[in-house]
Amino acid sequence: MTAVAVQPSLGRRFVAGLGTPSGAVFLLLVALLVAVVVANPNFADPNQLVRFLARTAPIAIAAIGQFFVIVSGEFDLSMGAVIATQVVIAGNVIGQDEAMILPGIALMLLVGVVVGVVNGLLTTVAKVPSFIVTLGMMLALYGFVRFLTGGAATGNPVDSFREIGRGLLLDTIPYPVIMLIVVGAAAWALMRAPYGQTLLAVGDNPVTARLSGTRTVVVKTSAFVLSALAATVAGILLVGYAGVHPSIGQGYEFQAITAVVLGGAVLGGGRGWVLSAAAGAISLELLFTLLNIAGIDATWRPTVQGAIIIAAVALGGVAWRAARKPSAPAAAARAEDPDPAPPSKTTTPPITTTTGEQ
Amino acid sequence: ACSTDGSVDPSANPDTGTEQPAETQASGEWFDQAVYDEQFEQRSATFEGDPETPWLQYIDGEMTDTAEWATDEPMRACFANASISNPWRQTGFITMQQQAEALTESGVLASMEVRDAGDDDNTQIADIDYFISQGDCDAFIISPNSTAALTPAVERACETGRPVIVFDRGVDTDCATSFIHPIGGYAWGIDTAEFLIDNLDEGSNIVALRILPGVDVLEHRWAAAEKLLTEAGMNVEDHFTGADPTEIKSIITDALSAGDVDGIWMDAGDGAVAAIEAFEDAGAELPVITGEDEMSFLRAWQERDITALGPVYSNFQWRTPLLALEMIANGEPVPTEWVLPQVPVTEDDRDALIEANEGMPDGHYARFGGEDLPGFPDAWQNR
Amino acid sequence: MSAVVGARPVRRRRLSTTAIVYLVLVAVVALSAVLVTAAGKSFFTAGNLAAILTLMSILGFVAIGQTLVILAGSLDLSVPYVVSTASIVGAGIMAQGTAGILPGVVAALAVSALIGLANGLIVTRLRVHGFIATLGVGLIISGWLGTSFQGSFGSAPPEFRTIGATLIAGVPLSTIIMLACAGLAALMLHRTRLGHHLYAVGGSAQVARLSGVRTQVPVVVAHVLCSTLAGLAGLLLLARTSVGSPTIGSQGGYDLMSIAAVVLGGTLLSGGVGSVLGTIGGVAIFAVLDNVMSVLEVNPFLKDFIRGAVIVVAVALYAWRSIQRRPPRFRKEAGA
Amino acid sequence: MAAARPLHAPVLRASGIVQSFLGTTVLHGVGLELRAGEVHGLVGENGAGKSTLMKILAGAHQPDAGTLELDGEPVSFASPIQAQRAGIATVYQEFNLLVDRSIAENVWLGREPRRGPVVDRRRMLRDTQALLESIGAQGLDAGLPVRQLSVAEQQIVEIAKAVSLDARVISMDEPTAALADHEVSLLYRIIERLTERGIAILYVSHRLREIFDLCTTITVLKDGTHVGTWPAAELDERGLVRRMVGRELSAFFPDRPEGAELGEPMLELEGAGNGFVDDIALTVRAGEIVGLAGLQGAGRTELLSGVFGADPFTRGTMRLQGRETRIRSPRQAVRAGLALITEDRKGQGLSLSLSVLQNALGVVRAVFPGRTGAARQAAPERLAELALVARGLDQEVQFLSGGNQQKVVLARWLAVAPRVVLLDEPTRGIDVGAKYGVYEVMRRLAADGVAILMASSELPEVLGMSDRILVMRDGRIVGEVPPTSSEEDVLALAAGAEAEAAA
Ligand SMILES: Nc1ncnc2c1ncn2[C@@H]1O[C@H](COP(=O)(O)OP(=O)(O)OP(=O)(O)O)[C@@H](O)[C@H]1O
Ligand SMILES: Nc1ncnc2c1ncn2[C@@H]1O[C@H](COP(=O)(O)OP(=O)(O)OP(=O)(O)O)[C@@H](O)[C@H]1O
Ligand SMILES: [Mg+2]
Ligand SMILES: [Mg+2]
Repeated sequence: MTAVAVQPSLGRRFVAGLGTPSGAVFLLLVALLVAVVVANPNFADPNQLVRFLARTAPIAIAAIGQFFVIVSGEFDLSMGAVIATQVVIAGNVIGQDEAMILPGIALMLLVGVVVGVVNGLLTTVAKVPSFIVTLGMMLALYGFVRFLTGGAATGNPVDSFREIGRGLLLDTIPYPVIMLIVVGAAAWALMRAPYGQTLLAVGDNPVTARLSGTRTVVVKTSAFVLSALAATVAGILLVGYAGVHPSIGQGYEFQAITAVVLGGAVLGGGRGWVLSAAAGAISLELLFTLLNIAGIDATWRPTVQGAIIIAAVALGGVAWRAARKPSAPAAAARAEDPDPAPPSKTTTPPITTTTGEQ
Repeated sequence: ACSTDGSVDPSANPDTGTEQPAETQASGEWFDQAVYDEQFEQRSATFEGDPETPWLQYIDGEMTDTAEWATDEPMRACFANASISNPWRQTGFITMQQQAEALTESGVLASMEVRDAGDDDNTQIADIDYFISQGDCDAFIISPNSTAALTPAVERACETGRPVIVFDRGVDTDCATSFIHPIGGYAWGIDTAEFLIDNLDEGSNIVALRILPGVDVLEHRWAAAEKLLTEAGMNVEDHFTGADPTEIKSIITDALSAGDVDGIWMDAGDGAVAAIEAFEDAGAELPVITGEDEMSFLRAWQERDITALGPVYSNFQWRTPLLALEMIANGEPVPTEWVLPQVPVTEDDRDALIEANEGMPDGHYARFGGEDLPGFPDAWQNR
Repeated sequence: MSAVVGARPVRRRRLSTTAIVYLVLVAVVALSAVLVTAAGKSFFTAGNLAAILTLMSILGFVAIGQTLVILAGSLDLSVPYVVSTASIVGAGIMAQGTAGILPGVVAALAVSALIGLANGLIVTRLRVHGFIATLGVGLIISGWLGTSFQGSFGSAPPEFRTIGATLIAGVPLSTIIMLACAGLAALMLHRTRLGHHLYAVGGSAQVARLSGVRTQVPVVVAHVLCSTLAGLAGLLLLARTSVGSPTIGSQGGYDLMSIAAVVLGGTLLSGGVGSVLGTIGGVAIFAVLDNVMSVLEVNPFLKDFIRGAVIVVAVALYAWRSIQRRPPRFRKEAGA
Repeated sequence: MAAARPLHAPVLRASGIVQSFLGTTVLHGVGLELRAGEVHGLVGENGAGKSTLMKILAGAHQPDAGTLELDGEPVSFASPIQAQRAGIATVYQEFNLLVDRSIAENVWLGREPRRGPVVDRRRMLRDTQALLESIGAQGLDAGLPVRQLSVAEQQIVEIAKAVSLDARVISMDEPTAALADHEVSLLYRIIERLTERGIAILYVSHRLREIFDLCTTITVLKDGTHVGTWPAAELDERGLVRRMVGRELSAFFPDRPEGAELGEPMLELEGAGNGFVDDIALTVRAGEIVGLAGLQGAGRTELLSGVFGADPFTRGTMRLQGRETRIRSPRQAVRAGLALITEDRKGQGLSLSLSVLQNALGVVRAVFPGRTGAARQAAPERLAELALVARGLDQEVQFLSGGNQQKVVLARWLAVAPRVVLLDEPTRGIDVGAKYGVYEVMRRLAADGVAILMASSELPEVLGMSDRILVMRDGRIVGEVPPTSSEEDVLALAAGAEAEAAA
């Protein structure tokens, strides 16, 4: 006789899901979209929307990459430097030579893989905290690339390569949007696949994962590789969109982490939805657009961004703790709840324990 | 003699003399009528010296007597550089290194020790103090990271009694042997604003793309331009871009979605291509644009044949400090304030400049003035 | 009884991490001296040592504070903006002259402490991860700085500036103040309840709570002290530069550099283990490294590369030895 | 030791305590009275609410309803510190020690002695040393970091900490869970000293023998309700179990299957060893359950982790199903058909914030991703077979009680159909009913031809379940005894000559 309840219906799970921080970001996304459209009705034009999406694709893809690392319990601060590196490679290696496009892309992917593997192995095998590893990688990459190029990339790569970040499929849908959809779908599938679940398990408890036969070194390292590859894709899109410049990619790591956290993932690992990370990134861009439309000085932008992430994370935590309180009157009776549980490691609906007979 | 107070005679120090008691600046008020007027004049002033070597030209004025430093011995120069963190500085630094090499050949320089402060005031102060205390510098060259903060350190360098040459950005003291700089930011602002006003109708929409706030050299450019543009009845909105082309593109795209954009004003040229592309991607008519003598901008300008101007913050000024040292070694007087010419690139000389700089990377500056140095062109091409 | 507590193998006293940090420092100094001498210059001159010590002092202040915060299990990414804020506030008030020195110092430190309090309360009361909380607060302040101040602001009277330029027996006054702060911080950590509780909370907040420690207090205090120390760094920068600057903090990259120095000093990023003494060692390693790279005129871009590599390699070194291995019971490789 | 003492007035009285988590009430108006100098046993199945009640007394939880009285005065504790100040000390089920701090710092945490404004470190060390001596643990150096202590030593530090509070009431939540049988006697002596000082002890344990050895009064909880309180003398084991479980358990261990035949050797070790164990030779056959007995620290866990490749053997040979195999990582072990159920469920066995289903599929997904689909299909049924009690497959395992968590651990491993199962303390901290369930699973596996190697500190369990018993001491196997041996025989072997005197 089992006492295990059946899985709740899809609809109920959907509604329950929206209540979690990872689900709530989609509500935030919709709300911001509505606000932007109200403020600037032009924005509702599908053409505009799709262009906006194209513009946010690089950061959304970067956020997806960062998600894999964060959910495995680590940080990747080297993302922006990887993007900058790839941009420089695009300019210097591909340049104006169409024949170099494929070798160039291959080189960029290889560089991405190498960076990810080095980050991953230093974190897992050498046991250096990933914050430090990727900080070091960031310094080293920025320094090395600029050292090699004397700080200046040759120039924009050939236009046919830049089409990836600039062009439209059938004159309607920008390639970056397609790329975002493909990456998003792949990431979603990956998180549902055994690999993604194992990644979650490694983030939750690496010891358990190892004793379950998980190659934690391989799994975590591959998360770093995915992150570096996402940065590579973002770099390819950005160099297409905007051309070569040393400042491209700067700050992307913090932007991506912000997006992932806004998407309800928990720093420390084990929890979060990958598409929420992308939604977090898009929400952030929508917010900036809104500020712009509202005529707020761009210099205030960091302030708003700072306030938003603090509020989002705090509210996420509060919402979760409120859900844990038994019922309204009882909750009122102990306003001061010195709950020992760590802030936001947990995000599921309440449980009830049924008693089984033997 | 060094003066420590901030109230330096502004006319002696046009580009930076506006660093008045800083409280007034806090409000973002960068405009200074007197300096503006002076630079307005200097744009059409006559420059002493050979126009073939603009890096040696200067506007007639007070000279510093350098007889006390005359020497036949090669000099050990110590250069405290703010950074080489942007293409303009990189190009200039290459020119400077090439110049140093040439002067070493000719026996003027024994060595040039360089310290790079990595954009940090504190590091640069430490660098200067190190140069002073190690004591084996025959002359100091300083490219200050910021104006007010470096003033005390420059004063300490002056106190050693050796020649001190300050270039690019100034400091709030007139103790330096020579302060070398192009005419200045207001001149840039006047040139560009006049160009836009001449080429656009009243009431046109102009988007100004600015790198970042708070840098005097950049702020002066905009202060002058904004004044003229608004006076001429233009609709201007300005944005900070961090020089990031992604950001530039987004700003233009948003602006185009809200209405027409007729003109683009930039305080540096290296993002101009992204701005132009944003118009192309949106299928909008290309604007009248002011960029810089940066190669990517000049090339884009040539390719698309737009209406444009390339204002210049003369990159060749990086040669001048070392050449000033040569003059000092010879005991020749040097201009106390050495104002270099600053001639915008127009459609007329654009093509010639592009040809002269064939093979140079984007991020190179057309008026870099190093064509006669021994390493040309490899040193600039293979960075 | 003896079977319970007696059977354990003899516990070897191992070299402490701090000792290793200082060994690394000695090695770095020795190597630097050799390299500098090989380049035909001298390392152990008064001027050069003063340069290194000066370089240490600013990062030192920030890193001491960062140590406290990291030990308590949090993180502070807002320090660069606190540094700038303190320099702005101090310079604004001191612009009136000598009479403004004391009020300027007090106000700058008070504002810094308030920012720290905000950080601490967001971390403890709103239960936002220190990374996010201080990133957010840093962004908030940077927006304010960027909007309200452009270019330098205010000024420091000459009397105040002497702090930045005074040497006592060849040691910059700023370094002496920094070392005094380090001493006080170490004393606080090891000799006060607060210090013990700070370690406890960083080690395990749950354990600390169940032991009756008010877990929020050490975290808040650590954040307040960290910001106050960052404020001191800002004031010192004010003394050196003579004007307030809204970007002076971000110019130095004090957020990531201080964290790197703390970790280089052997403190665990996850909290609960480490020392101020180690951090000073870490800061010194950075300073010597930077100094020797400057003396050797290493390409500035290569400098960043080397810095990054050194951070990772050094921390890998500590991590390698601190992987907790139980002492083996059987050492021989052949079966008995 | 259970001799009746004169009853004093209650020191601490709890009544009508109601506590709920997440809308589920786990204590329904429970009451309890503690008297000075008594050892009060608190028993009940897993999830009955024992730990929760203790945490309420300790001020770690605030009850939704109910009152606490200390010496007849109503009190309420908003935090652990208030409870401690009031004289209630607690030794929690999970260790609450800072592993990177010294014993002394741990003992005095939150109340460091001061001289003037500074902490008096010397006095801290001296007092701790004296304290350790007073409870009979003179071998421990108060300055040692806790990380270097064995589990038993850590338990002593926990108790020292409680004693140092000068508490009038000390609650202990399964203090012996991590101790081997003979080490428990040290605890007995400590508890005796405490009761002599008039301290009331609330004692939670699943080991009924301890309850009868120590307690004067016994309170039984079941599903968060108070079943009753009796003088220990009025109860026997059978009766106590009936009150706990609500029915009579016919036997503690499932019967051995009649005339079952042992199969081929599945796991053979010869001269195997690493840094922690040496010269290990053993054989486990298909269908056989081999018990590993030994004192705390004898090296049983190390032996299992050596077999499983977590601490790979560096010498000797291992054969699996007759084929020589070298296992260098847990992954290889899993692929070779091994399973390891660890002694530390929360730290090593489960992903606590993942769901029941995610945990149940953890091993399959990690090692045989191709079989995930089938395993997912089979999961609900397998969990049902194990009689898992949970709200749903998407419930996070951290909210399950210990017994149910162990069932999820079993489900994880059964999903990959292992041929050799290594069990380390398979019933640590789980109640009699759940224990029986685990034993049944073991029997069923053996019947299916699985080889089982089980390390346990509970001698009755080893004797009751094993077909053969290997005894370890100091990292070596020192002998083999049949399941018909007495506990004393096993202990004598495990402890060597030294312990024989004690036994
Ligand atoms: N912090 C919590 N949040 C949610 N549920 C909890 C919490 N603590 C305990 N529970 C639930 O309360 C019930 C009682 O748990 P408790 O730990 O008191 O049982 P126990 O009698 O100590 O069991 P065991 O013998 O397994 O230790 C269990 O169902 C448990 O899942
Ligand atoms: N954290 C630790 N640090 C150092 N030595 C330890 C530690 N934990 C255990 N030991 C030592 O390692 C050896 C084996 O310990 P372990 O507790 O794993 O054995 P065991 O036989 O599995 O006992 P049990 O399963 O009852 O815990 C013992 O000598 C013990 O003292
Ligand atoms: Mg319990
Ligand atoms: Mg064990």
